[in-house]
Formats: sequence, C-alpha cells, structure tokens
Amino acid sequence: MNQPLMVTAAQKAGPRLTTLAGALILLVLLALPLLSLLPADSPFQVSAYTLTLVGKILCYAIVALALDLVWGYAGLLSLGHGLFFALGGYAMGMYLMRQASGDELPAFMTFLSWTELPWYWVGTEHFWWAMCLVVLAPGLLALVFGFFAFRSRIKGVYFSIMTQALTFAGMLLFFRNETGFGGNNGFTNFRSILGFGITEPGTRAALFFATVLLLVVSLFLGWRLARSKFGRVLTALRDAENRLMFCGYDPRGFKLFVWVLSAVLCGLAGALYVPQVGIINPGEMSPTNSIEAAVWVALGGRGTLIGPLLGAGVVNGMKSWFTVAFPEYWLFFLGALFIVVTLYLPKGVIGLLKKRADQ
Amino acid sequence: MKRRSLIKAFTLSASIAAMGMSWTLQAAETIKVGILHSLSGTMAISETSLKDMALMTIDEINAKGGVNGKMLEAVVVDPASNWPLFAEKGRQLLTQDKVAVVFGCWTSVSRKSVLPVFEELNGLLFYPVQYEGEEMSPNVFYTGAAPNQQAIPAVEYLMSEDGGSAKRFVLLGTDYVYPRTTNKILRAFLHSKGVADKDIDEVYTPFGHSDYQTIVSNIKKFSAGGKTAVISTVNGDSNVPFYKELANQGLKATDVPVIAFSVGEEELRGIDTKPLVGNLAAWNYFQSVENPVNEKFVADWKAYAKKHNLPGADKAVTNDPMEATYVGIHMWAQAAEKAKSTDVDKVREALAGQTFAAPSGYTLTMDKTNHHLHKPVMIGEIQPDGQFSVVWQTEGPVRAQPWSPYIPGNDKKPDYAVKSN
Amino acid sequence: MPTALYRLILALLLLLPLAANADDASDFAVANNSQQAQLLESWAAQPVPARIELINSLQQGQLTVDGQTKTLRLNNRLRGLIDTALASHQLLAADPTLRLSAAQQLQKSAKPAQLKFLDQQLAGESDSDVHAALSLALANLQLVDADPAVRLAAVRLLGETGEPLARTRLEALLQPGVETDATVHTAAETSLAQVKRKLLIGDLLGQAFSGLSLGSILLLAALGLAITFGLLGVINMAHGEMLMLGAYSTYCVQLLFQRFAPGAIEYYPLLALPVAFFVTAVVGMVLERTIIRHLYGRPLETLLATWGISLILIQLVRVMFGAQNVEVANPAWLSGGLQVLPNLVLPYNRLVIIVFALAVVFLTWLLLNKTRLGLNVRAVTQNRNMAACCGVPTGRVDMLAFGLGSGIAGLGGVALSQVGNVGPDLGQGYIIDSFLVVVLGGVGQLAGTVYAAFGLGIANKILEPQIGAVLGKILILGLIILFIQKRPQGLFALKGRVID
Amino acid sequence: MLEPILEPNKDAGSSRDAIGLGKAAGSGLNTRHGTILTLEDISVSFDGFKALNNLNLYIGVGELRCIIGPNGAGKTTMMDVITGKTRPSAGQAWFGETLDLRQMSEVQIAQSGIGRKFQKPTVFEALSVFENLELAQKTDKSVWASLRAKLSGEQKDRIGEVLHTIRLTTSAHRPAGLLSHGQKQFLEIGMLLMQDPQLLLLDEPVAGMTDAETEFTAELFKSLAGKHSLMVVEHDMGFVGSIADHVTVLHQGSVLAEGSLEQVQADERVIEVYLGR
Repeated sequence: MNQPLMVTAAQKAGPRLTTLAGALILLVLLALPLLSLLPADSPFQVSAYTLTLVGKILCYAIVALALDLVWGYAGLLSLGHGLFFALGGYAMGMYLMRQASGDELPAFMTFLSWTELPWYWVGTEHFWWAMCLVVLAPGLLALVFGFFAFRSRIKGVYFSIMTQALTFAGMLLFFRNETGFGGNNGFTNFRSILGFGITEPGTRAALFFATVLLLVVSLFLGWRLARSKFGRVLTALRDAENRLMFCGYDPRGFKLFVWVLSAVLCGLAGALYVPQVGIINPGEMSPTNSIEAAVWVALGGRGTLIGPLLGAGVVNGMKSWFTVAFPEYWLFFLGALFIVVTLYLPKGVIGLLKKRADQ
Repeated sequence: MKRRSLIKAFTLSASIAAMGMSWTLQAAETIKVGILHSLSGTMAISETSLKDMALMTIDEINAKGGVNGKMLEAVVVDPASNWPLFAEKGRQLLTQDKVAVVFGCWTSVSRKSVLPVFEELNGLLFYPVQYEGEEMSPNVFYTGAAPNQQAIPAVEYLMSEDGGSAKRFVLLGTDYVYPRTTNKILRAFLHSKGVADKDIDEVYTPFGHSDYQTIVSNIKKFSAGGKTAVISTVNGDSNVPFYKELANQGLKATDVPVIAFSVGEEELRGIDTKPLVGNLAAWNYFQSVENPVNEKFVADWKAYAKKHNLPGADKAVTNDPMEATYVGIHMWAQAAEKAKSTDVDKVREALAGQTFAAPSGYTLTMDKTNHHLHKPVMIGEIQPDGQFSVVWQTEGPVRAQPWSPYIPGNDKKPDYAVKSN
Repeated sequence: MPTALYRLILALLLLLPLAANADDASDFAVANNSQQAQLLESWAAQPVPARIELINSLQQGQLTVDGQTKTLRLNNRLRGLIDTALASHQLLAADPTLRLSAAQQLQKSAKPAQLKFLDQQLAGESDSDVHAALSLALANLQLVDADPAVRLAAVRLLGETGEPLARTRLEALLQPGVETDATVHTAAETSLAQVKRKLLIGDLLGQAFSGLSLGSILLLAALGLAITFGLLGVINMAHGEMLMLGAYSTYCVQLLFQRFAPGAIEYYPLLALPVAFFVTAVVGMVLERTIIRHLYGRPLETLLATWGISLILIQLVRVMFGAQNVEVANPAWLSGGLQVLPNLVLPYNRLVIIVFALAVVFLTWLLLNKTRLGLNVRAVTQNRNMAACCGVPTGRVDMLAFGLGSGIAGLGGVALSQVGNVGPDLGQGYIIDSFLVVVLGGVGQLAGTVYAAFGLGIANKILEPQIGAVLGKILILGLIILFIQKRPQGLFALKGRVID
Repeated sequence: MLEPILEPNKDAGSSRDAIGLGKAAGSGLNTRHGTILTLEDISVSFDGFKALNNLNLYIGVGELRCIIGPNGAGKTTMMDVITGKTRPSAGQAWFGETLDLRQMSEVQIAQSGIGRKFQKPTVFEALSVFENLELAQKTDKSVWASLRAKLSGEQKDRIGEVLHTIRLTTSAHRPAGLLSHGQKQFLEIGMLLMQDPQLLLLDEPVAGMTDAETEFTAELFKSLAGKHSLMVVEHDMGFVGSIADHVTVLHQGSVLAEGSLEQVQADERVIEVYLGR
C-alpha cells in the first residue's frame, strides 16, 4: 500500500489513554472466565461454549496481531501464517497426546504399529520442552525461510505466493500418516494438561486467562515496537526500501526480526488454541485459513494493532452466528466482506472511526 | 478512546449474541435434534445430501405423529468442513440448543473432533458413514460399515471364481487415515489368505490428486504379473480423474476390476459411467436393490428432492450413507418411544438390540453391545445408467468388528463401548 | 466384405444342424455361473461357426431361447470367457481383419485347451499378419510343450514382442527347475533381455508423455493468469473459478446438445470452446469494470478482493448446480487411446489437450504481438500514464486484457473437464500450481510460462514413480521455493537499469 | 558543524554478519593519495547494450564534480555502479584507496560513507519530516540499536539544524508524503546531510525547484564542497556553471571530455553531441 500509513491509534492516543483502554478491554475479558466458574443455574454463568468460543477468537486475534506486524508495518503480506500457528499447535498437541497416552505410545502410533517414538517426539512428555518447541518450531522455520527470502529480496506478491506454497507444502506433509503427526486426523481426545483435566472449568478458565495474558503482552510488545525507531524503520522499509538501504540500513535484518517475532507469536497462539478447541490437524495449514487471517487484518485496519484484533473478533463472531442462522449464505457474506473492505475501507474500520473522530 | 473499548465490548456481545440466536429458535412442545453436516467447504459435496435426507426422515416421523407425542424439530448447523468448528458446533448443539441427539459427521477427523465433546457432555451422536473402525464410544452409534462389513467381504469376492479369482492386489488410496487403516487390515487379511507381499502394491495420492497417468500405467505393469484387482479407497473428488484415466488407457474391468469403497450412486452422478461398466463397489445398500421398503424409500426421496427443488433433483439418487442416516434416525425414534424418554442413557439402553426393516431389504439390528449395526454386504457392478447391479451379497447381516482382529493388539480391546477418557 | 461374411455364416448355418445353436442357447440358459464358464471354455476349444451369433448376443448380455430374449446378469469372469470364446470363433471368419483382432485377443487370453484348435487354424491360415499374430498366441501356450524344439521356437518368438505378458511368461520359465533344456534356457534369457529392453523404451516414452500431458494442463490453467497477473499485475485469486466456470459451461453445452441435438453430441466440446471463452470473458470483464479496476497498482488488495470473488462464485455455483460433481462425458473421439507400443497407450483426450494447449499459446502470442489490442496491452502494461497520453483507451484495454485472460482460463476449463471432475471446488485445486507456474516462468513472460509449465509437469512425473505422489509434490514445492530464492524474477527475468 | 572526513568513526569495523544484525560500520576511509573515488575501465552491458563502456573517472577529496551528458549517456548507471546497485561486467571501482566497491553490498557502501540522492526524490512518505531525518542520521543502524534507540539531546539539535538549513522547520511533523516536489528534494538533501557521507552522489538535485531554491541549493553545495566530495549530475547548465569548478561530459557510456565548464563547452565533440549535426 503506498498511501501514507495512518499513525497507529496507540501513537495518536498516547500511552495513558491506551493503557486506560487496555484496562477496560481487559476487565471485560477477565470477567468471562470468572463468570464461567459460577454454578450453572446462576443467571450470570458463562457457558463453557461461550468461553471456548471467545478463547478461540482471542487466539485468532493474536494471529491477526502478528500478521499486522509483518503486513501493516513491514509490508510483507504473509499467506502462510497458518503454518506457524499450526506448528505451535502441534508442539502443544504432542505434549497433550503424551499426557493422554501415559507411558504407552499415542494411539495413532501403536496403530501404525510403530514400536518406539520417532526422534522428534523425544522429550515431548515434558511441558517445558513442549513450550520450547512451541517457540522453536515456528521460529526456526521462519528464520530459515525468511533468511533466504529476504536475502534474495523477495517481496510483495512473490513473497505472498511463496509463503502460500510453504504452508501448502506443510499441509501435504502433515496429511501423510507416515510423517508421524496422526495424518489428517491430527491430534484429538486430550485429557489433561499439567495434571489438570482438560475439561475442568478451572482449566478452561486458566487457559482463557493465559490467552488474554498473551494477547495483552503481544499487544504491548507490538505497541512498543511500533513506537520505537525500529517501527519507523519498518515503515520506511515498506515505502522505499532502496532509499533505506542508501541510508545505510540493512533491510534484511529488520525484516527477519519482525518476521520471526510474528511467527513465534502465531506459534504461541496456536499452542493456546489447541487445548481450548481440543483438536489440531493439517486443515489449520490450508492456504484458505491464512488468507482469511489477512482479511481480519484488512477489515480492522492495517498497521493499527488494535484494528486486526477488532477484525478477528468481528469476522469470527459473524462466522459463528451466520453458520447457524443462514448456513448457505456464509460464504457470500465472507466474500462480500473481502471485496467491500478492500474497495471502500482501505484503512479498515479503525480508519473509518478515525475519520469520524477527526471530523 | 471510549469508543474503541465500546467496540471491543460490542465484538464480544456480538459473539455472545451469536449463541443467543439459537434460543430464539426454541419452540415449546418439540424435541430438538441436531444435524451436524458441512454445507460449505470441501465436504459439502458429500454431506449436503445427508442433511436433506435427515430432514426428510424427520418430516416422515413427524407425519406419523412424532416421538412420544412430540414433534421433532431439526436444528441445522454448518461446520463448514472445518474440523475444530465441528467440535464447537457440537458443543453448541448440546449446551445451547439442548438437542436430544445429533446426526452428523462424514470424515473420521470430524467425528474424532466432536467425540470428546459428546463424551464430556454425555451427548448422543449417530454416525452414518463407513469408516476404519478402531473406535467404540458409548456416546456414538455407528450406522455405517466397519471394515469387516465392507472391505474384507469385497476382497473375498475378488478372490472367488466369480470375482475373477484375483491373485495380485493394488491397494490404491488417498493418503489419510481411512485408506491407510483399511489397507493395513486388508494386507493382514491377504497374508492370512497366503498372498505374498510381492503381490500386494500399496499406493497413496495426496488429497485432490488429479493426475493418475503414472499410477494407472503402473497398475498396468503390475497386472502383467498375474490376475490383478485394484482395491480403491480413493477419496471423493479424485475418483473422476482416476476412472477417466483407467478408461482412456484401455484398462477394462474384465482385465483389471476396480472395487471402490467410497464410490456410490452420488459420486457416479459426476462420472460418465459407460466406460466403467463392470467395475465394482462394495456397500451395505444400493439404490437398485429390489424390495418394497426400498421402492418407497427411493420414491419418497425423489419426491422430497422435487418438492424442495434440491439441485439436480431430476436425477436424485439414494446411496449407502443416506440409507444409514435414514435407518439411524428411525432407530433412535423407536428407541426413544421404547424408553418413553429422550434421556441419553435411557435411549442408549433402549437402542441395544433395536431392529428396523431397512431399505437394503434386511431387518437390521443394532448390536447389543458394540454400538454398530449388523449389516449385509453387497457387491455392485457399475451399470451404464450410473446405478449398480448387485452381483454378490452375504447371506444375511454381518456383525461389525470395530476392533479388527487383523490389527495386532485389538484382541485385548473390550467388545463393548467404553469412554475413551 | 461384411455382407460376404454374413452370406458365409448363413451358408454355414444351412449346412449345420440348426439345433446346435438352439441347444447351446438353452444349455447356457439353464446353467449356473460356473457351468456357464465351463460351457464357454469348451466352446472356445471347439468353435463352431453356427455359434458365433449366440456368442455375439451373449457379449451384449442378451440370450434368446426359443423366441424370447432375456438379459443376462454377467460378471467379469464370464465377460472375459465370452470374449475369448468369441475370439476363437472369429478365427473362423472370412474377414482377415476380424481374424487378426481375434488372434491378438487370444495372445492375451488363450487357454491350453485351445492349443489343438489354434494349431489347426495356424496351419490353415493364409493371411501373413494373422499368421504371425496367431503363431504368437500359440507360442504363449507352447512354452510348456513337451518338445524342446517347439519350446525353443516359442521362446524365440516371444523375444520379438514387447508384450508385458511375454516378460512374465519368460520369467516364469526361467524359475529354477522349470526349464530343463539348456539351449531353451539360454534362449529364454536372451529373449527376456530383448523384451525388457522394449518394455523399458515404452516406459520411458510413457513417462515423457505423461509429463508433457501434465505440463500442458498446467499451461492451460496458468496461461490466463500469466496475462492477468503478468500483464495487468492483478493477483487474480478467482482465476481458478474462471477455470471452473469454463468447465461448467462445457457441462451446460453438453446438456443442450443432449436435449436439442443428440445427433451431434459427439462434437459438443467444439461448441463448448467458444461458449466457455465467451462466458468467462464476460464474467471477467464485468468483474474488472466493477471491482478490479479500482485496485490497479495495489496487487495485494487485488489478491484479497479476488479471493472474495472466488468465494462468492464457488458458493453461487454450489447453489445453482449443487455441491456434487456434474457429469461431463468424453465424446467417442476423445475416449480411448492410441496403442503405440504393447505397453504404451496415449489417451486421445490427453493428446488433443497437448495440441490444444500449444494452439492456445500460439494464438495468445499472435494476439499480443501482432494485433492492435496486443500493442495497446503491452503499452499499458509498460507505462499506463504514457499510454493514456498517447490516446490509448487504457480503461477499455484493461477490460479487454482481463477478459482475454479470463477467457483463456475458460478454455482451460473446457480441457480440464475432459480429464478431471467438474465441481464447485475445481478451481481451488489449480490456483496454487498456476501461480507457481507464472512466478517460476517470470512474470509477463509467455515463453517463461510455457517452459515453467512443461518443466514442472515433467519434473513431477519423473519424481512421482521414485518417491510417490505425495512426497513428489512436496519436493517440487520445496524446489520452487529454493529456485525463486536464486532467481527472484523467475526463469525469464527482464534485465535493465533499475529504477525505483 | 560537519565532522572532518578523515576522523575515524567511533564504531568502525566493516565486517558484519550477513543479515546485518551486527554493528554498522562507518569506516575510517583511507584517502592517502587524495582521490576518494576511482573508476577504471568500468563496463556495464544489459543484454548486449553497453550502458557503460571503459569508463574512467577520478574524484578528489573535497572536490565538487559535475557530470553532464545527453540522455542515455550512462549517468544514472554510473551511479548505480558506485552505489552497488548494478555490478560492472568489467573494471575497477575503488572508494578511497582500500574499499573495493565491487565487493560491497549497497548497504555496506552506504555505511562506508557514500550517500545518494535519486533522480526522482524518494523520501519515506508515511513518516514525518522529522522522522525522515532521524532515520537518516549517522549512527549505529543495526537492528538491536534501532530497538533501543533513543534520541540524545545533541542529535535532536542536529536534526533541528538540518531542518533549519533545508527550511522545513515549520513542517517538521507533517508526513513527508504531503510535501511539494521541491520540498521533497530538499528533504532528501537534508537526509544526505544527516547521513554525513564523505561522498555525495546527487542525481538532478534541482529538478523542479524554483530559481530561488536552485540558487540556495547551489550555495549549499558550495558550502559542502571541501569538507565533502560531491558528484552532481545535472542538465541545468546554469546551475552547473554556478557551482562547478570541474565538469565531466559522458557520452555513450564513456568520458567524452573533462575540464572547466568553459573548456568543455568549447570542445568540438561536445557541441556535436549536444547539438548534433
């Protein structure tokens, strides 16, 4: 996008207001899990369904945020973030499977009549190692891919298509039973995490809290980045990469840093997503999902950090409602949304609101 | 700044309102039943017709006065071929809509995705599609075939004289769990029949694979080594290119018969069947079986399709999963009548040994313990008109073996349903 | 010639006791499956001209017993036996071509029981081709002959063929302890070597062909994109749906023919081409005017918008035609294949598509390089504003160019409908591959696209037998990603002074 | 206000890891023999067409050199070669005595002290004028540094000065995208000043400027010359005359004539090239 980037809401608003807003949002979110712990008969009780649904949406929101960092600021539209999300999820899933299967092999392996764990499963029974994988798997992949891509100055559309091919390849790979991740069934039927039953209301609430926490942290992180010189370099990079190079900045490092960071955030989101929805399978890597993530960001408003969260929330909220109310028309609506946003809301909802505010 | 927080709040309320929606649907004196089939996405191709079949069956039951004097009210949701969404929608049906029972799922992964939810909330799911077995949950009733109700009889037929007494086998499938498992079972079975590994060729293709040139020519090469049959667990969309390639490379059913486990009348609608005459499919029901129940069943379906002008209504066909759906819903209704309640535990009890005169022409029985139907197995030959003519069938219904004896370790598994956690 | 044949048969019928025929029919009618099988085998061993009619009708699944005809329920085994029996009866026919085909059929399916009969026929055979074919059919059976000399001859004969069957037969012969005679054994070895060589050639050619065929399909899928993406810089995610629409218009044309011109149904694809082109072109132009034209110079936005379009188109088709695949039949002249070698058949539909693909490329090239429109398009793509100043109606050019791209996709759709299935998701399967082809070929480079398409196709087909389809595809994707690292501009990069 | 060229930079060191995560280098440049830029027998060809043809060019320390020549003479290509954007197919390119430009990446070249202003003014349109200058500022430009970067008082002053010099103080906080063409030109020059390179390459700096602005630019360049070396490509002869002590005429990718403006303008071949026959 070559039109001037609207300075992030955060920057405009100034730290104090942002923290205030953050506090407000936080309050709403923190209320939910507490209410979910109320007895079922109480009128304020929030059902497990609501909690997991909102939890899921929050995970998506983190993905949107991560995507915004690379797309909104560095101008790199990734159509492969689903891959990083899924990798994080799979890492967590490995741990949960080991929890569920105890000392034996996970069911699907005994079933392939494998006698011992493949090397990459070693240590996954330990939560801490699983957490390391959650960060490392997406991080390293992003590092390697990014290193090559940025070294050979792949950008714009090429970059998007390459990332799409990447996640597509990943999906095919994970669909294979022999890859050792349960084929297209993926991982399901989790039982406990850190010894707590996965279906316990308490566990749910805790996972939800964790998600909210991650969201807040990554929001803060993004906000700090956006305000730092680093953020400005990214913006410069997006608009005039050559100029930046002749100013003596090496774009590769900057791109790589934000790219890997974004991938890791996705991984973490995936890790929180899996125990809440109770399944991870290669479908998460399908190019479609990643493209949908892009529209969350576009709808909310690129380079605004808050916007993407909004976008993720609205689209997914809509999805849950539409697919019940008028199943047949969901795709029409989603498609129309893509078009309308790109045509009439180049700066997304936030842009719209700002315009209103400015008038 | 306030505004932004408001928006955030709105987002939440929007998603909460989402659940709210369903309450408004609630009517007083009805029993709600959930229908959980993808109406969009890749699986819509197969699942949409099951949704319609379910609705038809429910109308039929209501026309007869419903269940325990109450009308059935269908709650249709669209999990959009998205597996996590299956779990979410399943939970919604059970907790928000408080449905008495859910009919749905096609792929194993979707079933596996909702399974924990149903076991957690003690829901009831009827699963109407043939699958790889290796599962037996107290909260699921499997009205489709287990491997021994489809795959193994099919191979026995191929090895029989009438089947062309095949000596070599190509196990061709899409690379996912159902084909892998089925082929694993078949390999073990073939071994037990004294077929050596060199006479078994196992080939897999990715989802949506559309170029079968190499594979077909390999089959040709392989078939030079002796009478060969192809056992295809190729998934939905890839079948058309596969069969077209077979026909065009001149591989006739008389030389190398292909028997498919996931090609039924519905799939044949999308294929020009003339070149395929003689190729086989193994199911527990074919539209072409001749008996009064089936004639009514088919007629009703055609009428229903016309009335609701479903796409392609003029050549609407019935197939095995549709029959399984039909049977499942009726059996549940009978059980609910018998239990005088729709309480899951009572109904589960009542379902054991429940019988129903099915369109397949047999009176099917729900097994007392293993939650699977006893089903007849039929081998059908593809006809020019896109129908199958039954060339072979078992004497009577076969009891399901969800835990296949051909998979090591299964002998220890109990023969009754136990929660997986 | 046929009339003569009939006359002959008639004459024979008069000579023979008419009963024979009727008896056979009634025998067959009363027999159960396995008895029927035995009957057929015995008939194959001692054919009688009078029976040919009966067997012919059996092959049609008809059986006439004293006047009334009833349809049989055949299975593959019986069908096979009927073919064999028919063949051995046809050896008695007067028409050499008929005899030849019969002999060839028998090469595959002759049973030892027929040995005697075939011997007689061979002795009496006048036509040289038939004689050769027949002796080959015989050779298959003579491998187990008591007389080493006969076996030797048979083995030598088999060596001449490139038949996959000959290979297995010879291998069976070479099993330790099977062939006692040393000379025959060595002869068998040499023959086997010969056969293997012939087979290898066939395999290699087959691989090359399937590579080309896949390439041509990728090419048709990607060509339209090469224009919309390469020339207009529009990331048309709805391109796959253009293919899909093309395929569906083929389907509709087919329906129309079935309804109104069942006689000419054979040629519906020919009419489908212009129709598909027109339909998709119009859809493309409408989209261009209404949506895409607002997005020039913002490729990533076009990506999102067109993705939305594709979602809508898919669902639209689902609602109109249903989620199931629809049936698009190959007309006779596109079904079956050309038998080049015993182990190499080139399906007609694929042959046609290869030619068609090249034709489309050529036409596109002409259009872009030899016409006013092409000139304008190239002008606009190189410098929009300048072109506008020179009075090029950029708006119209964009519209037409986009229409052209979509139209070509439509043509691709017609071709795809002949090899694959026609369903709402048809396009989804091709979109990623198409993009890779275009990117790999180098944007805006027709030649590049062609090379990339065929390159990918062949690479795919070379890898598949080695490591399987799944890993093959993954590996290809990986390789492309690496290649793009090396040559970000694709195979055919435009060099020049770099300006921001 | 500008540091002497030869003063070795604090964070010197020209070797950094490939992806540039390490420290930036502003190397102490060795210009013992008084030439800051040496181009010898440089040739560049695009698919057969020779954009540069055995070009030889030497620029002395503190010199202000003007390059003139008809379109397609290879002026911009030469700049591309110097800044590492285009690799010469043959020839030598040295920055100072020690730095081989052919071996260095664009970034390395920029960090070692060559600044470039594009023909078409390119600034970071989304950022404010102030931020543009801030980014250009001579400092450690590695990723880590940027993450921690905080503007020191003196840096702010420096930016202020430059803002003043290029007369954009008032619009310091407007997005650069909203500036006029001329203002953008100045902003880009300002960014060069912030970058404080030893050699400035300026591609048609006064295009689209008013006479006043042009005059002012001329003054500015003169003041820079001596402490910096400048290489100015310009068509505007008036401007060239007002600044240049030494002029090089390029034609078809090689040097046609060199000397004072009068000399070259007198030169037969130059007249021929410019006026044609």
